[in-house]
Amino acid sequence: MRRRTFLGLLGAAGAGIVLGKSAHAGGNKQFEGYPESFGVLFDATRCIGCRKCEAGCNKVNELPAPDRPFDDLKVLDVKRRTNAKTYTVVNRYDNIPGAAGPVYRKFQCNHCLEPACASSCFVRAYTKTKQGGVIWDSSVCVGCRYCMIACPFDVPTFEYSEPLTPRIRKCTLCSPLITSGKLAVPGCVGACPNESLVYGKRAELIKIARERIRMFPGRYVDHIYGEREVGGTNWLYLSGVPFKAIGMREDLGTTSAPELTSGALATVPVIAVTWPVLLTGIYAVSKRREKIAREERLQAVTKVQEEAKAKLAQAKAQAEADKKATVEREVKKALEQAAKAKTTEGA
Amino acid sequence: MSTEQTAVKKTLLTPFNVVAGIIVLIGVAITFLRFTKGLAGVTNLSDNNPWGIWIGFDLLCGVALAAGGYTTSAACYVFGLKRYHSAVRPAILTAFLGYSLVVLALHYDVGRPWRLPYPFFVQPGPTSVLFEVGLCVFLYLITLFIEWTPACLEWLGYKKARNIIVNMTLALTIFGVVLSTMHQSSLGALFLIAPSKLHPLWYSTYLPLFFFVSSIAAGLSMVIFEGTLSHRYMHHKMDETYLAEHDHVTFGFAKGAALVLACYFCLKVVGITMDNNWDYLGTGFGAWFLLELLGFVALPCLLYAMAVRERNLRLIRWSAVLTVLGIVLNRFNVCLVAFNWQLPRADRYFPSWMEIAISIFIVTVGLLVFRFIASRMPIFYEHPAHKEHGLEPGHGGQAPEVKSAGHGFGH
Amino acid sequence: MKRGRLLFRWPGSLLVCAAISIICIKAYGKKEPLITPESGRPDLVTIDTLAAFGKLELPPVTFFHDKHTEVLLKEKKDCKTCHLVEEDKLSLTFKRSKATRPAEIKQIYHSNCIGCHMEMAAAGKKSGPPDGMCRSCHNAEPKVTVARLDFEVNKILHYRHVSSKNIPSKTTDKDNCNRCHHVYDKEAKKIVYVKGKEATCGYCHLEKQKDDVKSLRLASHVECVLCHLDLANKEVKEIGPYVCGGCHGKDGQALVAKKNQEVVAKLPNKEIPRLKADQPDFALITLDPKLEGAKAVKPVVMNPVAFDHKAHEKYNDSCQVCHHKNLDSCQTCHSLLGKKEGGSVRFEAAMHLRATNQSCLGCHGEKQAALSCAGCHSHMDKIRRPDDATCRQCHMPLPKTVLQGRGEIRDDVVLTPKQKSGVAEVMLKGRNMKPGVYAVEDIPEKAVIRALVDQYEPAEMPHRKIVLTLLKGMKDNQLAGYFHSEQGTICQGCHHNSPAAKKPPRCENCHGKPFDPRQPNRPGLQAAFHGECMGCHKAMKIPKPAATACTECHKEKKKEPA
Amino acid sequence: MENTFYSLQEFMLHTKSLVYILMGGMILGILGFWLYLTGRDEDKDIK
Repeated sequence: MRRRTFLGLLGAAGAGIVLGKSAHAGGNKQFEGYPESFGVLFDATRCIGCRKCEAGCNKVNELPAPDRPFDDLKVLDVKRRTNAKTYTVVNRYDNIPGAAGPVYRKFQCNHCLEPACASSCFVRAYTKTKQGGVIWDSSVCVGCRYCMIACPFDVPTFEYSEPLTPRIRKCTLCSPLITSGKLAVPGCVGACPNESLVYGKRAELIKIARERIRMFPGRYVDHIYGEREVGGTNWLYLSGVPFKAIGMREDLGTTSAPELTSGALATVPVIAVTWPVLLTGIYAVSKRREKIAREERLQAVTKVQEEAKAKLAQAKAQAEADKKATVEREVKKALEQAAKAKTTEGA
Repeated sequence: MSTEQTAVKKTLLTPFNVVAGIIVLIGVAITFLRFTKGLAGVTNLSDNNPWGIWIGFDLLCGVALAAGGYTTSAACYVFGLKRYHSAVRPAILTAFLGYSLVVLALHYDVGRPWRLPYPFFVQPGPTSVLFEVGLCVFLYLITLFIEWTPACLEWLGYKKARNIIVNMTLALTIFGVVLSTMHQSSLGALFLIAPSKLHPLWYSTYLPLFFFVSSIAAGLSMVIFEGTLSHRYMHHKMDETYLAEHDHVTFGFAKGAALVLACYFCLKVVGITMDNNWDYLGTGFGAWFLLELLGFVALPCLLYAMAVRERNLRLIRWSAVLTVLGIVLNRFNVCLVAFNWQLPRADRYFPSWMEIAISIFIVTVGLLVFRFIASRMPIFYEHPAHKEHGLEPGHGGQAPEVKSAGHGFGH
Repeated sequence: MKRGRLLFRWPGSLLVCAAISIICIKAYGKKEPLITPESGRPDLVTIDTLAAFGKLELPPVTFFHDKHTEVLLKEKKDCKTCHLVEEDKLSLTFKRSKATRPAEIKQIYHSNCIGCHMEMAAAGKKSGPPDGMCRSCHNAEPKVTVARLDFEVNKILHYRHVSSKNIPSKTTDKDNCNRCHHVYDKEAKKIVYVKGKEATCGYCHLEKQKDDVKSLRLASHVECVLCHLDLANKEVKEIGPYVCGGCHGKDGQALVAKKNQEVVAKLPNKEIPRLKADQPDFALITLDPKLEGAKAVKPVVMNPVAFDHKAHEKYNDSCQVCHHKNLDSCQTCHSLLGKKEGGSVRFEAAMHLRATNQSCLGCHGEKQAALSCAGCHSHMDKIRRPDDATCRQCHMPLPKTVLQGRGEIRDDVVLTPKQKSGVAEVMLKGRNMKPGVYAVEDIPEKAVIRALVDQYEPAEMPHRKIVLTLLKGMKDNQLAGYFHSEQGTICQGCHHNSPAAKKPPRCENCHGKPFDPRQPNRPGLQAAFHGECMGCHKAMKIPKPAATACTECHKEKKKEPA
Repeated sequence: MENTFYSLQEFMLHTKSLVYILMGGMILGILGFWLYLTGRDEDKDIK
């Protein structure tokens, strides 16, 4: 599994363009998953609930020993789920209408064609291998547990009691062991005493399942669970009773995880490029309005000042005129008096 | 961080400090547990319920309530509502602290905290919504830090550095808004991938939109709310500009919040209609949903509106509180209550007391740091050294930013 | 104060709306029905006569028939209280002979029902709703549902009627068939009895009234109920039911069934005498060119099938099981290429179709679900073509005598039904109806399976015991006996996919490693073994050993001495 | 073979990587373009 730094990302993407990968991609917008990928077909009408698969899984994956031995079938009295110590469990479902006896169902990772865990992982710790298995890489996982939120089957489990190095634990379809040649088939399949589990190419398994439904009308519900659920899974199920009755959700729909988020992710770049433009625009507008306001204010001020000046000048002129007038009057008066005085001396 | 707290604590022995001290001590103790016993030791998390209140409250609510930062700065610098200027710094500071605390909280919740930078520096997973959230929060935290530094630099008296940063205000603000839009909405988008687990009433393809719009309301209300608190406890730290503008800010934001809430309400109703979830309203979850929608969206919206009309500050504050609670309730519902709604009661999640304690601890740390900074740096007042900007013709203290923005773009 | 009011008017009203909406929506939200299934009654009659004339003003009336008949009995009144008599028969409508104008009908109902109720009430007796309480009769959503079981006249019940001294023949004919069976004489435009033409009512009386042929419901009520009533009035002590519950109620049917069994118990070697429809004892199923009609195709030359009609009568409860439309021979509707009358089901399909229980193979296939058969037959896929030997077990070669020297039967060889019957009898006589099996000493007593010796001691399978148990399952089962008469057929339940032989091939020959992509449908050896054993035990509901009890078949491995 | 995508996941991984890089570039680009656009305004006060 290659690591990429953010720059590496750039490199890879760039390389992609150079290689014309995107050009090819332009050609294929329909995705059917890896054509040669393997899977497992589980047939609930054959499962006898012996828990051999659990034992087999535990053995090949070297998981810690269980609290109660695998041949203790009392365990089946309660519904269980996988946890950090177990990759798979079998549950028993009693008195189902239309069923002769109890029906058993194996629970483990379904290895989606479009894994929600992979789609949700922000460090790409999950990989969908060409062989079909969805595997997890401990070297990058941050432990955010978003994959557990995302998985529609509640598959990934977390080592909560690990203080510093908790790992995600889940079925790997034994991909590592099979690719490395340690195993021919997954541990659980190898351990199943009567081929309730069949390992093979997914395409083949679907054919087998269809054939079984055809050969034994009335034995099976006419549906292959996992053929289309959440975009298809590499683990397929056949059952004689409604899948709901054996604890499998029938309301998951056929939309795959990436499809669910692609829309939201697509808007991100839109915001990134439109917002700045929009906001700068708004800013500019508000600025402009403000400036105009300020200019108007300035004009008003100057106008007032001029008017004041004019008034002042006028007042000054007035004052001058008055002064002149008084002076003249005084002079006149003085002259008259002088004349009067002259006449009195002559008599 | 805690060292600082203890320092603060020693100096003055008010009841607040004592309580805070105790909380901090407990927090430290649990922190120790967390990193020795693992998550199992302190939380009620399980394989069915991988996310608890450390995500539901500390992350989702933390981010939503820290929205005050971008809303205020946007209002002031982008929409040119100058009179809000004095509210910007407190808002930025709270936002910055808020986000830092979110990151702090993540260190508790995440399995291997030291790997938090991995998505950006080691191996990015761009198909993940979480990657988008992480990236935005990461960048926005930096942005906020830069936006906040002027206060710090003024305090330390580095004039030049301060001015350089102030020059970039507009750019930073816009960048901040963009990032916020992205990650606020993406927090909602986180749950788009789990339609089978989230109750139909809360699940909608509009989730991102809901989260974004509600975050604006939350931000505005938070600013009002904090304003009230700081008024009570930091009054001595405030200058007359702040005090003078405070009421304008409150009324203006109240008006905004009312509008946004109205919009949010309509969107929610559209959401139900689009998915035709009416019949779910008849169920117990439906009642709960209606409570959230009517009691914590429609009601505060109306109260705001009336309070504004009647210029009633007290009512505004109460509406703010109600809104904030409403957002918290919504985030809780999406992340915890309505999530895994189909699981049998036995498998449902309820937080352990230690989880709650840690959340409280983190909030307390936030308060203490805020007080530490606000009581030293020019947050509620303008630094004397930079006062003159404030006296520029016309309008409050934003003039420097305006001019500087000018420079910033000028050449 | 004023301000406060002002403040809280809006949110107040909002909250009120919220409360109301929540409550309303809740009420709307819950959808569980008001009626519990056990509150069903067989005698619930919904009176909506006026619906025929247009929309009803009020919801139809729910009326409990038996409730009223009880009261009448108590009151020493009879059916005429409600039903008029026309041409010495009770009409099944209420208080009127022919359906008249709506207003009139309405009036009839209201005056008579309510009138009677009022009288009863006046007489101080418990009574139905009086005048003015419309809704208590016109009840939109009644608390009670109809629980009316269909009633079928089966062989034994038919026999009880035939043999009853209380139902004498109308004519000199000693058989009393004429009491019920009739046909419609087109010329005379009336129903007459024709001997030998007796058939099931359903052939003419269909679901709905057609022209003036009564609907099956009406016809049976007129014929049966009224007859029972007459007998009742004649104080005959053993009479058939005439209240709704008697035929359509659970208890009523139980009662009838019980009586039936008593009668059977009394019969000589518990055998119900055959119906007297002069049907053949044996039939030779061939294609009759005449019946192929105009476009007479040259019929396929195929060994005909000798059919033991008599035996099949014994196994089935009514003629309809095979003769679903009428009592004619199959070919009349199911011609070689199919006809419209026969739903264009070809002759071949009518005999071989497995999806239905009306064809030979279909019906025989259903029999394989029996526990004693399921062990092997649930394994066998249902789409495989049976081998020729199996075909020949029904399509037997004709005896030389019939072939008159020719090698095979030809379409120009046309035999009368009588001859056919004779031929069939000859053919069926010599048949071996016992399951064949190899001599006990040739059946290995134990089969030791060493496939898992690395984990367990070899598994010892009680081979012979198993075979004999299966054999016992077929005891006195003619069908099984005949089809397993070949030696080795029984072995093929497990030793499948290879011709029957005393020493069949070893399982390992075909079953090896699992998941061979070239043979995707073939299980590996281990799965083959487990599939056979566990599958069989599961199908035959044999609890022990449990499928998960490994050590009950594979003994714990002994520790090698160190 | 190497260059075809078999799952939508793969496809998005590729496209989204590109998009994220472009986004960064574009934001900076727009800023630059804005500066270029308003570089000659005499009145620096109005953007």
